Amino acid sequence: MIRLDSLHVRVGNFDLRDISLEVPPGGYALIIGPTGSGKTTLLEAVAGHARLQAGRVFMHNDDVTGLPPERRGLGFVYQQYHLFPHLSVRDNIGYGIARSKGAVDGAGRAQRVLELADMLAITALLDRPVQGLSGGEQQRVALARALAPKPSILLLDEPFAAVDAATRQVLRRELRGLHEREGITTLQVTHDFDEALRLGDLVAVLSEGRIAQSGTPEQVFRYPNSAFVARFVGTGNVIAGVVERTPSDDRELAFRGRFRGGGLTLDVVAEREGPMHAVIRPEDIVLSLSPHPDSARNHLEGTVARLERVGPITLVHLDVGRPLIASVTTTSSEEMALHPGVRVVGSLKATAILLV
Amino acid sequence: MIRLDSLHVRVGNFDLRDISLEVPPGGYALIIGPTGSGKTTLLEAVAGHARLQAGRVFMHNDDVTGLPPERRGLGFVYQQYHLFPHLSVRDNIGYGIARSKGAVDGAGRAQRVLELADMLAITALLDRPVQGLSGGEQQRVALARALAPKPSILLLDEPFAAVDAATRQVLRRELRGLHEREGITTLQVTHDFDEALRLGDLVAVLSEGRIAQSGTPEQVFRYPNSAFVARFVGTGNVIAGVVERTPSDDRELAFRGRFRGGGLTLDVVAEREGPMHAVIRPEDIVLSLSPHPDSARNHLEGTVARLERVGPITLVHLDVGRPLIASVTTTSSEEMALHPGVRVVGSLKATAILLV
Amino acid sequence: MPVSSLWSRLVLAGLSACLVLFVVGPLLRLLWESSPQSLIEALQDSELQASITLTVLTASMATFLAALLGIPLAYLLARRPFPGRRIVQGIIDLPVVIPHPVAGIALLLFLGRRSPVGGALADLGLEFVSHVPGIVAAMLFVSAPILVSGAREAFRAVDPQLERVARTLGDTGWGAFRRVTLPLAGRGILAASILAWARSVSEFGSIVILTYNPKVASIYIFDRFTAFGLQSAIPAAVILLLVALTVFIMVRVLQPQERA
Amino acid sequence: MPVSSLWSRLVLAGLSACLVLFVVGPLLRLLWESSPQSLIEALQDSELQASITLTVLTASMATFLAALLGIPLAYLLARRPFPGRRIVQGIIDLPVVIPHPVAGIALLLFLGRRSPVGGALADLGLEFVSHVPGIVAAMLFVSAPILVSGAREAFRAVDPQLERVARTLGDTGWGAFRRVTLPLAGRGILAASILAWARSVSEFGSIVILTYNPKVASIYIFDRFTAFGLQSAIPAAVILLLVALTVFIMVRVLQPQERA
Repeated sequence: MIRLDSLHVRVGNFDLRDISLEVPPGGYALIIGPTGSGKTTLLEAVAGHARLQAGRVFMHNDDVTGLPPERRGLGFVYQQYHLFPHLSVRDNIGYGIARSKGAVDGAGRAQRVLELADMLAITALLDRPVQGLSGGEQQRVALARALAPKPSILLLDEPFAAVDAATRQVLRRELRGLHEREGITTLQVTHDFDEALRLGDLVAVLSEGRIAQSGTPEQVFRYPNSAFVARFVGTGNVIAGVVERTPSDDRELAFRGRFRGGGLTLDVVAEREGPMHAVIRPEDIVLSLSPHPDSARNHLEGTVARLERVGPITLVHLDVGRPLIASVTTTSSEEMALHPGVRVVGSLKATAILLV
Repeated sequence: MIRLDSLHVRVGNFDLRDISLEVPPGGYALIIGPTGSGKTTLLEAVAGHARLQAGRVFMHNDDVTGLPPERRGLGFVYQQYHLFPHLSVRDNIGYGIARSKGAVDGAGRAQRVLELADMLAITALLDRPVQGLSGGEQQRVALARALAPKPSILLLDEPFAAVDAATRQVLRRELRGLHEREGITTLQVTHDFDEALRLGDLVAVLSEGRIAQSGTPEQVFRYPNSAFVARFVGTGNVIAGVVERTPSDDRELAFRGRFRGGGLTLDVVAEREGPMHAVIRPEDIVLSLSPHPDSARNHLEGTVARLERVGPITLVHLDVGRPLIASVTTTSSEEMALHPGVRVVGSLKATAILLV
Repeated sequence: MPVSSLWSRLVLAGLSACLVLFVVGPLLRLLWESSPQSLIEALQDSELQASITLTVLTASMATFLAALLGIPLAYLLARRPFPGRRIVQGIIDLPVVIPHPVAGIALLLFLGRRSPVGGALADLGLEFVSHVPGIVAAMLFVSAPILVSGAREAFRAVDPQLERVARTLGDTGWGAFRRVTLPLAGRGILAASILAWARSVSEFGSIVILTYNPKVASIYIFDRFTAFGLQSAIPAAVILLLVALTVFIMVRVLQPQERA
Repeated sequence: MPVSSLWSRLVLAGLSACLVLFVVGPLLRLLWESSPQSLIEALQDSELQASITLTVLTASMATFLAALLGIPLAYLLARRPFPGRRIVQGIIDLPVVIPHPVAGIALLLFLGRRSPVGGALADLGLEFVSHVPGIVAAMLFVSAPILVSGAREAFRAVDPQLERVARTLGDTGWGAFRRVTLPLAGRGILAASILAWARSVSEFGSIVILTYNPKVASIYIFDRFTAFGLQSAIPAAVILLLVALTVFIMVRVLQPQERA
């Protein structure tokens, strides 16, 4: 378990403020945010490398705020791996074992190294120097090294940034499997929301040194609480505008209203009036070639500007006075013979429009 | 137009061999391949920075093989941008104009810089030094600088590698738009097949210094010609095995046969016998909760190992004796109440199995 | 921070402070010994004036030659892999480890009338031993490695890809060098030149053997010291120290801010 | 490659070759002047033997002190941002630009009996002027900057993140330094120490002022030269040159392979 309690960290003239977060025992949490949002600084604060201005860090209910990194019992995998260049793969992996609390003898150490090498499929590399290793191999060695002293907490700083896409997928799968087998509480940093969707139980979106939103990846993706989060996690179309109450419908907590913005007027269900952003997920827009009656409250007429096929899904870039992205299965796209210039109608339920 | 004719380039002890490729005028071609496959070396050979062991380079039907880079009339955007650190944004963009063939006067040069800055939305940065720019801003300046002398050919080396995912999407869209407006023949290098799917008219997959396959992104994705390409572009499940002819069906070019491998036996349509790989796209596997008769020839029983939700699609990791990935819409996944442990049947048409 | 590190920090800081004090102490002490009056008086001494003028001129000449020959070499060493590069690099760094009187003797043998090189040059009217060119030669010998290694590092600090970029933008190889690499390496090369100039001014051991007269400043100080004793050498020593300090501060200002 | 670049390459190579020949010529000439016999004879001269022994011992002592005080300072300069770091860095580099006789005079003033520091040390029985400790002090003054800057660069070349990694693996700060940073910086520090040792051996201008007798090798050579002329100084000069070359080759072998 990791609990961060109102952390405030200053590095140079960058501040990380009001960071509170709890990762349950055995949980897998991801911190995501754009470059410069303070993700790495946050990990370093958890590891004990960065000095806290305020706040406390708990691990398994122990307050470790004042402890140096070596007494926090955690493993840290750095973005650039940082293998020890003067040691072989074997000695890199074994480095932390000799210094771990339940001091292990030479045989026990060798045993643990072999066990990890086997688990991560790097047994053949053990006697190699670390210089010639590929990105994926280095990644595995760094992971084995961090896991060797059996830490109860694992910190990962963009562990897949330096490997190519194909290797990344394999490693991601392995890491998730490893996490489940070893039951380590894991905190990972990434700038890629896809990774959060695939890996995490819990995600916190960092923006300019503060947590903009946290929750399960699903929650954050479906119900972003701000235009920033919606854009960052790629929920879909984000339109700035104003919500007005429909005169006939009032006195209720949620009311039917009208959203005007980006050249569009949309029927919405709102909880308050005033300037807001409308977030529309591409898959909530139903496309048809001609207007026909259905239960959806909003019908947007426009033309197809461009098609973007991403595997089984096709993103349809619409021009409805402003750009709007809808998604359909590639099969439907082919059946409807969509191509640039075709006029279509996008239908959208009032309840599918998220106002933030 | 760019035409490469049997290039052979040697850098250190790495060889790039038999590279033949033609990008039509105004076309957008992508070279993809894993790290170390020689992508950057290929671009440098096209630019004239690398010495050729053999082969010829043509641009617009002119043989430029013997010309130095400055006389090839091309723009090159480097992976790390490499802006000139001693010049302002304005002078970086203007650098190439003064030296371009149709020598422009000072006013014409200033005009062109403004035009490009406007197009790429960096007018506000013109008088800034390049040091404080963000990755995305540097990317735009590098692009403007390369475009300023109006090259007829643009070379891009992983132009989106150093920016975060959100910026990458915006830049990708802009670059494609720019390409269409300016009609420049473009050759881009990437390690990300997604990028090829979104941007390219033509894609060439590079493996260990040779072109493993080239064609439209669709072709390569749907019909990879080898297990390497199938794995690299992420077509889907790749299974090694052996094809046998079904005794009853022979004397034809394509015959019904049987593929055995990875613990599975599949009905296939093959063109030859012997050791091959079966490539199965996740979306070609139809999942149902109980076996029921349909026209598909292959029915694989197994259990759901894990669900991986990627936006509107859910990848279902199956265990059918060996791991197999199927994809369904998230809606279907919810309707079927898929979760780890559920027993399912995957149906698969014989014609949907690609043998390579 | 753990408690133990406080103790280790004190030890580190203490040892370091000893060294800093040992370097700065003698210099402060020397400055302390002089008064503005004594410096002004010393500066009016025509012999000291002549020796300072001679030092400045010969050091400038040596630096010019070192730059003319050394900047091309530095560029080759930084950028072009050629056979024997490591050997050339080694040769050019050699003078740093050669005892100064040994360098003087070697130069005396090489440039003296009896050597083929020295003889040929003497026939052209260029005499080294006990002449001003001897001073320049000695200074060049000891200062060239400083200029070359500084300029080499300055060139290395410029990303070679930038020249390639310039070429795809229409520059020839020379144009790319002149408009990109040279401006970017300029400050570093200037700093290295100033350092080489200072090294020339500071040289003593080889000049004393090659050309005792006319006297450069360091020889003048040594001469005063041996002929008239410590006190009589102090004002000139302070003046030379001040020159060295000025140059040093200039170099520091020119050099790029250090990494943290 | 365009044709123009061939011409520019020739100019570059020609200028560079001049400088390389100017450095290597005098040294070859000096080696040429000696014969194995003359060297063996010279080595049997007890005075030369004594001066070489003295040189080796004092240079080793100076290097030991420079390492003891300088390695901690180098680590602080490379790794810990402390107030005034740039000034300390400047002070430690100063001796490079100070004319050697000026350094000698400054040390004489600082360590002489009449100065507070020198007086106090003399009362403890440590006399510098015209004594062996004076040689060590002069050598330390000129060689410490070389050791510090070499060791500083060696520390800088070690990624500081590696120490952080070691600490997350259970090492204390000192443990991480000892098991990671020191092994990785070791070769660079050793090379810097050897270079500092060579610089100590090469020193002449400040020692000649501080401690003429007993004579270190460079003073012995100078003494022979002034008293008996060039020929009589050559064998000792060759021996010292060979020592310098040996050291130099050792340093080259130790230093990490250069970047291309």
